[in-house]
Amino acid sequence: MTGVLNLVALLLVAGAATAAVAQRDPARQALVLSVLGVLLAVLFTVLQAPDVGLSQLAVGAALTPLLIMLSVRKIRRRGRGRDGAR
Amino acid sequence: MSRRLRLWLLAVGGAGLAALLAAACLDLPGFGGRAHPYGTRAVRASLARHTANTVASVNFDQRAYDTLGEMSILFAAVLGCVVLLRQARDEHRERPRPAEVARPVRRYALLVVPVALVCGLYVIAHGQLSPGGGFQGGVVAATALHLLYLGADYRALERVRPLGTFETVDALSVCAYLVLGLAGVLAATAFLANTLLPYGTFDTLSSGGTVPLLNAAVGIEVASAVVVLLANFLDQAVEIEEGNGG
Amino acid sequence: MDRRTTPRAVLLAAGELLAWWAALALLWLVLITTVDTLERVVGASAAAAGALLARAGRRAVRWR
Amino acid sequence: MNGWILAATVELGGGGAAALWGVTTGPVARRVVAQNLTTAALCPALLLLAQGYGRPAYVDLALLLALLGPVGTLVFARLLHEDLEGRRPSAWGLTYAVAGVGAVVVIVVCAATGPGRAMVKLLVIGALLIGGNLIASRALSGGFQGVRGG
Repeated sequence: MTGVLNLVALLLVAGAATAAVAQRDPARQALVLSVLGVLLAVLFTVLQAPDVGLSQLAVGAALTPLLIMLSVRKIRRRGRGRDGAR
Repeated sequence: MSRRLRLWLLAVGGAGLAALLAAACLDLPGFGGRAHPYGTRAVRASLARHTANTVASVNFDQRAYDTLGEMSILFAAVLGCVVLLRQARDEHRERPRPAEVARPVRRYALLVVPVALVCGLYVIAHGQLSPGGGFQGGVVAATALHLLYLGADYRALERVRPLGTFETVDALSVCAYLVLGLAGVLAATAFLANTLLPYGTFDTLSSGGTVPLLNAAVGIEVASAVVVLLANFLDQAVEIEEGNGG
Repeated sequence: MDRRTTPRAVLLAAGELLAWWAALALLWLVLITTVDTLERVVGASAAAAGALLARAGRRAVRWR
Repeated sequence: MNGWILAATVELGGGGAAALWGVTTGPVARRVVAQNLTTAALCPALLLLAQGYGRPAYVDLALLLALLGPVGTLVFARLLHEDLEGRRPSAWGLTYAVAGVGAVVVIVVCAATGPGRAMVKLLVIGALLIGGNLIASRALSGGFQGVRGG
Protein backbone atom coordinates (compact mmCIF):
# COMPACT_ATOMS: atom_id res chain seq x y z
CA MET A 1 0.00 0.00 0.00
CA THR A 2 2.74 2.43 0.97
CA GLY A 3 4.67 1.15 -2.02
CA VAL A 4 1.78 2.03 -4.36
CA LEU A 5 1.60 5.54 -2.90
CA ASN A 6 5.37 5.99 -3.31
CA LEU A 7 5.15 4.74 -6.88
CA VAL A 8 2.27 7.06 -7.80
CA ALA A 9 4.06 10.09 -6.35
CA LEU A 10 7.37 9.18 -8.01
CA LEU A 11 5.73 8.62 -11.42
CA LEU A 12 3.88 11.93 -11.24
CA VAL A 13 7.07 13.80 -10.33
CA ALA A 14 9.01 12.09 -13.11
CA GLY A 15 6.26 12.90 -15.62
CA ALA A 16 6.01 16.54 -14.53
CA ALA A 17 9.78 17.02 -14.58
CA THR A 18 10.05 15.53 -18.08
CA ALA A 19 7.17 17.71 -19.27
CA ALA A 20 8.80 20.82 -17.79
CA VAL A 21 11.98 20.09 -19.73
CA ALA A 22 10.08 19.33 -22.93
CA GLN A 23 8.20 22.66 -23.03
CA ARG A 24 9.63 25.34 -25.33
CA ASP A 25 7.91 28.52 -24.18
CA PRO A 26 9.26 29.82 -20.81
CA ALA A 27 5.79 30.89 -19.63
CA ARG A 28 4.38 27.41 -20.23
CA GLN A 29 7.48 25.98 -18.60
CA ALA A 30 6.74 28.08 -15.50
CA LEU A 31 3.20 26.66 -15.41
CA VAL A 32 4.47 23.09 -15.47
CA LEU A 33 7.18 24.01 -12.97
CA SER A 34 4.65 25.24 -10.42
CA VAL A 35 2.71 21.97 -10.73
CA LEU A 36 6.00 20.08 -10.39
CA GLY A 37 6.74 22.05 -7.20
CA VAL A 38 3.50 20.98 -5.55
CA LEU A 39 3.91 17.36 -6.68
CA LEU A 40 7.46 17.31 -5.27
CA ALA A 41 6.14 18.62 -1.95
CA VAL A 42 3.65 15.72 -1.86
CA LEU A 43 6.45 13.26 -2.72
CA PHE A 44 8.58 14.55 0.14
CA THR A 45 5.61 14.21 2.51
CA VAL A 46 5.05 10.64 1.33
CA LEU A 47 8.74 9.92 2.02
CA GLN A 48 8.29 11.33 5.57
CA ALA A 49 10.33 14.49 5.02
CA PRO A 50 7.80 17.24 5.79
CA ASP A 51 10.50 19.86 6.44
CA VAL A 52 11.82 19.53 2.91
CA GLY A 53 8.26 19.38 1.61
CA LEU A 54 7.47 22.69 3.30
CA SER A 55 10.58 24.30 1.78
CA GLN A 56 9.60 23.03 -1.65
CA LEU A 57 6.04 24.28 -1.22
CA ALA A 58 7.13 27.71 0.01
CA VAL A 59 9.55 28.20 -2.87
CA GLY A 60 7.82 26.30 -5.67
CA ALA A 61 4.18 27.32 -5.27
CA ALA A 62 4.46 31.09 -5.70
CA LEU A 63 8.02 32.43 -5.48
CA THR A 64 9.66 30.62 -8.44
CA PRO A 65 6.72 31.27 -10.82
CA LEU A 66 6.77 34.94 -9.82
CA LEU A 67 10.52 35.27 -10.49
CA ILE A 68 10.27 33.48 -13.84
CA MET A 69 7.19 35.37 -15.01
CA LEU A 70 8.70 38.73 -14.05
CA SER A 71 11.80 37.88 -16.11
CA VAL A 72 9.60 36.80 -19.04
CA ARG A 73 7.67 40.04 -18.83
CA LYS A 74 10.84 42.14 -18.79
CA ILE A 75 12.23 40.35 -21.86
CA ARG A 76 8.94 40.67 -23.75
CA ARG A 77 8.73 44.38 -22.95
CA ARG A 78 12.28 44.91 -24.15
CA GLY A 79 11.51 43.16 -27.42
CA ARG A 80 8.36 45.25 -27.87
CA GLY A 81 10.26 48.49 -27.13
CA ARG A 82 12.87 47.67 -29.78
CA ASP A 83 10.22 46.80 -32.36
CA GLY A 84 8.45 50.08 -31.61
CA ALA A 85 11.66 52.08 -32.04
CA ARG A 86 12.38 50.56 -35.41
CA MET B 1 53.60 20.07 -15.82
CA SER B 2 52.88 18.49 -19.19
CA ARG B 3 49.37 17.70 -20.39
CA ARG B 4 50.10 13.96 -20.25
CA LEU B 5 51.24 14.13 -16.63
CA ARG B 6 48.22 16.16 -15.62
CA LEU B 7 45.88 13.61 -17.19
CA TRP B 8 47.65 10.82 -15.34
CA LEU B 9 47.34 12.74 -12.08
CA LEU B 10 43.65 13.25 -12.71
CA ALA B 11 43.18 9.56 -13.54
CA VAL B 12 44.97 8.44 -10.37
CA GLY B 13 43.01 10.86 -8.23
CA GLY B 14 39.73 9.85 -9.86
CA ALA B 15 40.46 6.17 -9.43
CA GLY B 16 41.30 6.71 -5.76
CA LEU B 17 38.07 8.63 -5.20
CA ALA B 18 36.05 5.97 -7.02
CA ALA B 19 37.64 3.19 -4.96
CA LEU B 20 36.94 5.01 -1.68
CA LEU B 21 33.33 5.76 -2.71
CA ALA B 22 32.77 2.15 -3.75
CA ALA B 23 34.22 0.91 -0.45
CA ALA B 24 31.98 3.33 1.46
CA CYS B 25 28.92 2.20 -0.52
CA LEU B 26 29.63 -1.43 0.33
CA ASP B 27 29.55 -0.52 4.03
CA LEU B 28 26.26 1.40 3.84
CA PRO B 29 23.36 -0.02 5.84
CA GLY B 30 20.75 -1.71 3.62
CA PHE B 31 18.08 0.43 1.94
CA GLY B 32 14.85 0.65 3.90
CA GLY B 33 16.26 -1.44 6.75
CA ARG B 34 15.77 -0.90 10.45
CA ALA B 35 19.32 0.29 11.23
CA HIS B 36 19.91 4.03 10.81
CA PRO B 37 23.29 4.85 12.39
CA TYR B 38 23.20 8.60 11.64
CA GLY B 39 19.50 8.97 12.35
CA THR B 40 19.79 7.25 15.74
CA ARG B 41 22.64 9.53 16.81
CA ALA B 42 20.95 12.69 15.52
CA VAL B 43 17.69 11.85 17.30
CA ARG B 44 19.53 11.03 20.55
CA ALA B 45 21.43 14.35 20.42
CA SER B 46 18.31 16.37 19.63
CA LEU B 47 16.32 14.72 22.45
CA ALA B 48 19.20 15.36 24.87
CA ARG B 49 18.85 19.06 24.06
CA HIS B 50 15.04 19.05 24.32
CA THR B 51 14.47 19.85 20.62
CA ALA B 52 11.31 18.14 19.38
CA ASN B 53 12.02 18.54 15.65
CA THR B 54 15.22 16.65 14.89
CA VAL B 55 15.65 18.42 11.57
CA ALA B 56 15.74 21.78 13.37
CA SER B 57 18.27 20.36 15.81
CA VAL B 58 20.47 19.20 12.93
CA ASN B 59 20.15 22.54 11.14
CA PHE B 60 20.62 24.94 14.04
CA ASP B 61 22.54 22.94 16.63
CA GLN B 62 24.47 19.90 15.40
CA ARG B 63 25.30 21.48 12.04
CA ALA B 64 24.70 25.15 12.79
CA TYR B 65 27.97 25.98 11.04
CA ASP B 66 26.62 24.58 7.73
CA THR B 67 23.54 26.75 8.12
CA LEU B 68 25.79 29.77 8.52
CA GLY B 69 27.29 28.85 5.15
CA GLU B 70 23.86 28.48 3.53
CA MET B 71 22.79 31.80 5.00
CA SER B 72 25.84 33.54 3.55
CA ILE B 73 25.14 31.92 0.16
CA LEU B 74 21.64 33.43 0.14
CA PHE B 75 23.01 36.77 1.32
CA ALA B 76 25.70 36.81 -1.39
CA ALA B 77 23.22 35.70 -4.06
CA VAL B 78 20.82 38.52 -3.21
CA LEU B 79 23.71 40.98 -3.10
CA GLY B 80 24.75 39.82 -6.58
CA CYS B 81 21.21 40.27 -7.89
CA VAL B 82 21.02 43.78 -6.43
CA VAL B 83 24.25 44.71 -8.21
CA LEU B 84 23.27 43.07 -11.52
CA LEU B 85 19.71 44.42 -11.65
CA ARG B 86 20.42 47.99 -10.58
CA GLN B 87 19.26 50.83 -12.81
CA ALA B 88 21.94 51.28 -15.48
CA ARG B 89 23.02 54.63 -16.91
CA ASP B 90 21.06 54.17 -20.15
CA GLU B 91 17.82 53.30 -18.37
CA HIS B 92 15.15 55.43 -16.77
CA ARG B 93 12.24 54.84 -14.44
CA GLU B 94 8.65 55.26 -15.44
CA ARG B 95 5.85 55.40 -12.90
CA PRO B 96 3.74 52.26 -13.36
CA ARG B 97 0.17 53.05 -14.28
CA PRO B 98 -2.40 52.28 -11.56
CA ALA B 99 -4.24 49.04 -12.18
CA GLU B 100 -7.95 48.31 -11.84
CA VAL B 101 -8.16 44.81 -10.45
CA ALA B 102 -11.53 43.09 -10.07
CA ARG B 103 -12.96 43.84 -6.64
CA PRO B 104 -13.20 40.27 -5.24
CA VAL B 105 -9.56 39.65 -6.15
CA ARG B 106 -8.47 42.85 -4.40
CA ARG B 107 -10.52 42.03 -1.31
CA TYR B 108 -9.08 38.52 -1.20
CA ALA B 109 -5.54 39.91 -1.39
CA LEU B 110 -6.17 42.41 1.42
CA LEU B 111 -7.69 39.67 3.57
CA VAL B 112 -4.98 37.07 2.98
CA VAL B 113 -1.94 39.39 3.38
CA PRO B 114 -2.12 39.50 7.22
CA VAL B 115 -3.27 35.87 7.47
CA ALA B 116 -0.29 34.69 5.42
CA LEU B 117 2.06 36.88 7.47
CA VAL B 118 0.81 35.34 10.74
CA CYS B 119 1.09 31.83 9.26
CA GLY B 120 4.67 32.57 8.16
CA LEU B 121 5.56 33.83 11.64
CA TYR B 122 3.92 30.71 13.10
CA VAL B 123 6.07 28.46 10.90
CA ILE B 124 9.20 30.39 11.94
CA ALA B 125 8.38 30.38 15.65
CA HIS B 126 7.54 26.67 15.72
CA GLY B 127 10.55 25.55 13.72
CA GLN B 128 11.97 23.53 16.60
CA LEU B 129 8.61 21.90 17.44
CA SER B 130 6.91 20.97 14.17
CA PRO B 131 7.95 20.74 10.52
CA GLY B 132 9.07 24.11 9.26
CA GLY B 133 11.60 26.66 10.38
CA GLY B 134 13.20 29.92 9.49
CA PHE B 135 13.59 29.36 5.76
CA GLN B 136 10.07 28.13 5.06
CA GLY B 137 8.34 30.68 7.26
CA GLY B 138 10.49 33.51 5.96
CA VAL B 139 9.56 32.76 2.37
CA VAL B 140 5.86 32.61 3.25
CA ALA B 141 5.98 35.92 5.13
CA ALA B 142 7.80 37.60 2.23
CA THR B 143 5.36 36.15 -0.34
CA ALA B 144 2.48 37.52 1.74
CA LEU B 145 3.68 41.07 1.17
CA HIS B 146 3.70 40.63 -2.60
CA LEU B 147 0.00 39.80 -2.67
CA LEU B 148 -0.41 43.59 -2.60
CA TYR B 149 1.24 43.75 -6.03
CA LEU B 150 -0.86 40.88 -7.37
CA GLY B 151 -4.13 42.13 -5.88
CA ALA B 152 -3.64 45.85 -6.51
CA ASP B 153 -0.62 47.45 -8.16
CA TYR B 154 3.08 48.02 -7.67
CA ARG B 155 2.61 51.43 -6.08
CA ALA B 156 0.53 49.91 -3.29
CA LEU B 157 3.32 47.44 -2.58
CA GLU B 158 5.95 50.18 -2.64
CA ARG B 159 4.01 52.13 -0.03
CA VAL B 160 4.14 49.35 2.58
CA ARG B 161 7.68 48.19 1.73
CA PRO B 162 10.49 50.45 2.96
CA LEU B 163 13.23 48.81 0.92
CA GLY B 164 16.15 50.39 2.81
CA THR B 165 14.85 48.98 6.08
CA PHE B 166 14.61 45.50 4.60
CA GLU B 167 18.19 45.71 3.29
CA THR B 168 19.42 46.79 6.71
CA VAL B 169 17.44 44.10 8.51
CA ASP B 170 18.83 41.50 6.09
CA ALA B 171 22.41 42.40 7.03
CA LEU B 172 21.59 42.78 10.72
CA SER B 173 20.06 39.30 10.99
CA VAL B 174 23.16 37.72 9.42
CA CYS B 175 25.16 39.63 12.04
CA ALA B 176 22.81 38.38 14.76
CA TYR B 177 23.52 34.78 13.74
CA LEU B 178 27.26 35.44 13.90
CA VAL B 179 26.98 37.21 17.27
CA LEU B 180 25.02 34.28 18.70
CA GLY B 181 27.81 31.98 17.50
CA LEU B 182 30.51 34.21 18.98
CA ALA B 183 28.59 34.35 22.26
CA GLY B 184 29.22 30.61 22.42
CA VAL B 185 32.96 31.27 22.10
CA LEU B 186 32.87 33.91 24.84
CA ALA B 187 30.99 31.55 27.13
CA ALA B 188 34.17 29.45 26.93
CA THR B 189 32.96 26.57 24.76
CA ALA B 190 33.01 26.75 20.94
CA PHE B 191 31.60 28.71 18.00
CA LEU B 192 27.84 28.11 17.70
CA ALA B 193 27.93 25.52 20.49
CA ASN B 194 24.50 25.11 22.06
CA THR B 195 25.63 25.48 25.69
CA LEU B 196 24.66 29.09 26.26
CA LEU B 197 21.04 28.88 27.33
CA PRO B 198 19.03 26.41 29.42
CA TYR B 199 17.39 23.72 27.29
CA GLY B 200 13.92 24.41 28.74
CA THR B 201 10.87 22.14 28.83
CA PHE B 202 10.53 19.68 25.96
CA ASP B 203 7.97 20.64 23.27
CA THR B 204 7.52 24.27 24.30
CA LEU B 205 8.43 27.44 22.45
CA SER B 206 11.49 28.13 24.62
CA SER B 207 13.00 24.62 24.39
CA GLY B 208 16.25 23.79 22.63
CA GLY B 209 18.66 26.44 23.97
CA THR B 210 19.88 28.69 21.17
CA VAL B 211 17.95 26.79 18.45
CA PRO B 212 14.87 29.10 18.47
CA LEU B 213 17.05 32.22 18.42
CA LEU B 214 19.17 31.04 15.46
CA ASN B 215 15.96 29.91 13.77
CA ALA B 216 14.41 33.36 14.20
CA ALA B 217 17.56 35.03 12.85
CA VAL B 218 17.44 32.84 9.74
CA GLY B 219 13.70 33.51 9.35
CA ILE B 220 14.14 37.28 9.39
CA GLU B 221 17.13 37.04 7.06
CA VAL B 222 15.26 34.92 4.52
CA ALA B 223 12.15 37.10 4.64
CA SER B 224 14.06 40.33 4.03
CA ALA B 225 16.34 38.70 1.45
CA VAL B 226 13.32 37.52 -0.57
CA VAL B 227 11.69 40.95 -0.32
CA VAL B 228 14.88 42.66 -1.57
CA LEU B 229 15.30 40.09 -4.36
CA LEU B 230 11.72 40.43 -5.58
CA ALA B 231 11.95 44.22 -5.30
CA ASN B 232 14.80 44.24 -7.80
CA PHE B 233 12.99 41.88 -10.16
CA LEU B 234 9.79 43.95 -9.91
CA ASP B 235 11.68 47.20 -10.51
CA GLN B 236 13.14 45.75 -13.69
CA ALA B 237 9.86 44.23 -14.88
CA VAL B 238 7.54 47.12 -14.06
CA GLU B 239 9.41 50.40 -13.68
CA ILE B 240 12.76 50.46 -15.44
CA GLU B 241 12.69 51.16 -19.17
CA GLU B 242 15.48 51.29 -21.71
CA GLY B 243 16.69 54.63 -23.00
CA ASN B 244 17.27 57.87 -21.12
CA GLY B 245 13.64 58.89 -21.30
CA GLY B 246 12.59 62.46 -21.50
CA MET C 1 -7.20 69.84 12.51
CA ASP C 2 -6.15 67.37 9.84
CA ARG C 3 -8.71 64.90 8.55
CA ARG C 4 -6.54 62.07 9.84
CA THR C 5 -6.35 63.36 13.43
CA THR C 6 -10.00 63.99 14.17
CA PRO C 7 -11.19 61.94 17.16
CA ARG C 8 -13.52 60.02 14.88
CA ALA C 9 -10.68 59.02 12.50
CA VAL C 10 -8.42 57.98 15.39
CA LEU C 11 -11.22 55.92 16.90
CA LEU C 12 -11.91 54.21 13.58
CA ALA C 13 -8.22 53.42 13.09
CA ALA C 14 -7.92 52.00 16.61
CA GLY C 15 -11.05 49.94 16.07
CA GLU C 16 -9.77 48.54 12.80
CA LEU C 17 -6.41 47.60 14.33
CA LEU C 18 -8.07 46.04 17.35
CA ALA C 19 -10.46 43.96 15.24
CA TRP C 20 -7.62 42.66 13.07
CA TRP C 21 -5.47 41.99 16.15
CA ALA C 22 -8.22 39.98 17.83
CA ALA C 23 -8.94 37.94 14.69
CA LEU C 24 -5.25 37.18 14.06
CA ALA C 25 -4.59 36.30 17.73
CA LEU C 26 -7.48 33.83 17.51
CA LEU C 27 -5.95 32.41 14.32
CA TRP C 28 -2.64 31.93 16.16
CA LEU C 29 -4.43 30.09 19.00
CA VAL C 30 -6.02 27.82 16.41
CA LEU C 31 -2.70 27.05 14.72
CA ILE C 32 -0.72 26.03 17.83
CA THR C 33 -1.10 22.86 19.87
CA THR C 34 -0.04 23.64 23.45
CA VAL C 35 -0.84 27.01 25.01
CA ASP C 36 1.45 28.65 27.56
CA THR C 37 2.47 32.18 28.53
CA LEU C 38 5.36 32.57 26.09
CA GLU C 39 3.17 31.23 23.29
CA ARG C 40 0.53 33.87 24.11
CA VAL C 41 3.14 36.65 24.13
CA VAL C 42 4.62 35.59 20.78
CA GLY C 43 1.16 35.12 19.30
CA ALA C 44 0.05 38.57 20.46
CA SER C 45 3.13 40.17 18.88
CA ALA C 46 2.67 38.29 15.61
CA ALA C 47 -1.00 39.31 15.54
CA ALA C 48 0.00 42.94 16.18
CA ALA C 49 2.42 42.84 13.24
CA GLY C 50 -0.32 41.32 11.09
CA ALA C 51 -2.84 43.97 12.15
CA LEU C 52 -0.42 46.80 11.32
CA LEU C 53 0.27 45.25 7.91
CA ALA C 54 -3.45 44.76 7.25
CA ARG C 55 -4.18 48.45 7.91
CA ALA C 56 -1.14 49.64 5.98
CA GLY C 57 -2.12 47.45 3.03
CA ARG C 58 -5.71 48.64 2.99
CA ARG C 59 -4.63 52.29 3.11
CA ALA C 60 -2.01 51.75 0.41
CA VAL C 61 -4.61 50.27 -1.92
CA ARG C 62 -7.29 52.84 -1.12
CA TRP C 63 -5.11 55.98 -1.20
CA ARG C 64 -4.64 57.36 -4.70
CA MET D 1 -2.20 0.38 5.60
CA ASN D 2 -5.41 2.27 6.19
CA GLY D 3 -8.27 3.84 4.30
CA TRP D 4 -6.90 7.37 4.67
CA ILE D 5 -3.75 6.48 2.77
CA LEU D 6 -5.82 4.66 0.15
CA ALA D 7 -8.01 7.74 -0.31
CA ALA D 8 -4.93 9.94 -0.50
CA THR D 9 -3.43 7.66 -3.17
CA VAL D 10 -6.61 7.85 -5.24
CA GLU D 11 -6.83 11.62 -4.86
CA LEU D 12 -3.14 12.08 -5.66
CA GLY D 13 -3.19 9.70 -8.62
CA GLY D 14 -6.41 11.00 -10.15
CA GLY D 15 -6.01 14.70 -9.40
CA GLY D 16 -2.28 14.79 -10.06
CA ALA D 17 -2.50 12.95 -13.37
CA ALA D 18 -5.44 15.08 -14.57
CA ALA D 19 -3.66 18.29 -13.58
CA LEU D 20 -0.44 17.17 -15.24
CA TRP D 21 -2.25 16.29 -18.46
CA GLY D 22 -4.11 19.58 -18.45
CA VAL D 23 -1.07 21.71 -17.80
CA THR D 24 1.14 20.13 -20.46
CA THR D 25 -1.29 20.13 -23.41
CA GLY D 26 -3.60 22.55 -25.14
CA PRO D 27 -3.76 26.35 -25.25
CA VAL D 28 -2.44 28.56 -22.44
CA ALA D 29 -5.99 29.32 -21.33
CA ARG D 30 -6.54 25.68 -20.43
CA ARG D 31 -3.14 25.28 -18.85
CA VAL D 32 -3.69 28.04 -16.29
CA VAL D 33 -7.01 26.47 -15.29
CA ALA D 34 -5.24 23.13 -14.77
CA GLN D 35 -2.53 24.86 -12.73
CA ASN D 36 -5.23 26.40 -10.55
CA LEU D 37 -6.99 23.07 -10.02
CA THR D 38 -3.70 21.40 -8.97
CA THR D 39 -3.91 23.21 -5.63
CA ALA D 40 -7.50 22.19 -5.11
CA ALA D 41 -6.75 18.57 -6.00
CA LEU D 42 -3.56 18.06 -4.00
CA CYS D 43 -4.35 19.99 -0.80
CA PRO D 44 -7.03 17.45 0.25
CA ALA D 45 -4.51 14.68 -0.50
CA LEU D 46 -2.08 16.29 1.97
CA LEU D 47 -4.84 16.47 4.62
CA LEU D 48 -5.66 12.79 4.07
CA LEU D 49 -1.96 11.90 4.35
CA ALA D 50 -1.63 13.81 7.64
CA GLN D 51 -4.64 11.89 8.97
CA GLY D 52 -3.38 8.56 7.60
CA TYR D 53 0.08 8.91 9.14
CA GLY D 54 -1.47 10.06 12.43
CA ARG D 55 0.68 13.19 12.49
CA PRO D 56 -1.30 16.41 13.07
CA ALA D 57 1.88 18.44 12.42
CA TYR D 58 1.74 17.48 8.72
CA VAL D 59 -1.43 19.57 8.44
CA ASP D 60 0.85 22.62 8.18
CA LEU D 61 1.76 21.53 4.66
CA ALA D 62 -1.88 21.67 3.61
CA LEU D 63 -2.21 25.07 5.31
CA LEU D 64 0.69 26.53 3.34
CA LEU D 65 -0.54 25.01 0.08
CA ALA D 66 -4.02 26.44 0.65
CA LEU D 67 -2.41 29.85 1.25
CA LEU D 68 0.24 29.89 -1.48
CA GLY D 69 -1.41 27.87 -4.25
CA PRO D 70 -3.96 30.58 -5.16
CA VAL D 71 -1.15 33.17 -4.92
CA GLY D 72 0.73 31.21 -7.58
CA THR D 73 -2.35 31.21 -9.81
CA LEU D 74 -2.75 34.97 -9.28
CA VAL D 75 0.85 35.37 -10.49
CA PHE D 76 -0.03 33.68 -13.78
CA ALA D 77 -3.39 35.45 -14.08
CA ARG D 78 -1.70 38.81 -13.64
CA LEU D 79 1.43 38.36 -15.72
CA LEU D 80 -0.18 36.34 -18.53
CA HIS D 81 -3.37 38.37 -18.79
CA GLU D 82 -2.42 39.71 -22.21
CA ASP D 83 -2.18 36.16 -23.55
CA LEU D 84 -5.48 35.28 -21.92
CA GLU D 85 -7.41 38.28 -23.21
CA GLY D 86 -10.47 37.31 -25.24
CA ARG D 87 -10.17 33.70 -24.11
CA ARG D 88 -11.66 34.12 -20.63
CA PRO D 89 -10.39 30.78 -19.39
CA SER D 90 -12.92 29.30 -17.05
CA ALA D 91 -14.19 25.89 -16.16
CA TRP D 92 -16.68 26.67 -13.46
CA GLY D 93 -18.26 23.21 -13.46
CA LEU D 94 -14.90 21.58 -12.87
CA THR D 95 -13.90 24.23 -10.34
CA TYR D 96 -17.02 23.68 -8.25
CA ALA D 97 -16.66 19.90 -8.52
CA VAL D 98 -13.06 19.99 -7.24
CA ALA D 99 -14.02 22.49 -4.52
CA GLY D 100 -16.80 20.09 -3.51
CA VAL D 101 -14.32 17.21 -3.22
CA GLY D 102 -12.12 19.44 -1.06
CA ALA D 103 -15.05 20.34 1.17
CA VAL D 104 -16.05 16.68 1.58
CA VAL D 105 -12.47 15.71 2.51
CA VAL D 106 -12.22 18.56 5.05
CA ILE D 107 -15.55 17.60 6.63
CA VAL D 108 -14.63 13.90 6.84
CA VAL D 109 -11.21 14.66 8.37
CA CYS D 110 -12.90 17.10 10.78
CA ALA D 111 -15.33 14.38 11.85
CA ALA D 112 -12.41 12.01 12.48
CA THR D 113 -10.51 14.66 14.48
CA GLY D 114 -13.37 15.49 16.82
CA PRO D 115 -14.23 18.90 18.23
CA GLY D 116 -11.40 21.12 19.38
CA ARG D 117 -8.86 23.60 18.13
CA ALA D 118 -7.46 21.06 15.67
CA MET D 119 -10.86 20.90 14.01
CA VAL D 120 -11.06 24.69 13.74
CA LYS D 121 -7.62 24.66 12.11
CA LEU D 122 -8.88 22.17 9.52
CA LEU D 123 -11.93 24.35 8.88
CA VAL D 124 -9.67 27.40 8.42
CA ILE D 125 -7.62 25.44 5.88
CA GLY D 126 -10.78 24.37 4.07
CA ALA D 127 -12.08 27.94 3.94
CA LEU D 128 -8.73 29.25 2.66
CA LEU D 129 -8.55 26.48 0.07
CA ILE D 130 -12.03 26.84 -1.38
CA GLY D 131 -12.16 30.63 -1.11
CA GLY D 132 -8.71 31.00 -2.64
CA ASN D 133 -9.57 28.64 -5.45
CA LEU D 134 -12.80 30.39 -6.38
CA ILE D 135 -11.08 33.79 -6.29
CA ALA D 136 -8.21 32.49 -8.42
CA SER D 137 -10.73 31.14 -10.96
CA ARG D 138 -12.45 34.52 -10.95
CA ALA D 139 -9.10 36.23 -11.52
CA LEU D 140 -8.35 33.93 -14.46
CA SER D 141 -11.71 34.65 -16.09
CA GLY D 142 -11.08 38.36 -16.44
CA GLY D 143 -10.02 39.64 -13.01
CA PHE D 144 -7.19 41.72 -14.45
CA GLN D 145 -9.07 43.45 -17.28
CA GLY D 146 -8.07 46.90 -16.07
CA VAL D 147 -4.36 46.12 -15.80
CA ARG D 148 -2.15 47.75 -18.42
CA GLY D 149 1.62 47.66 -18.29
CA GLY D 150 2.27 47.48 -14.55
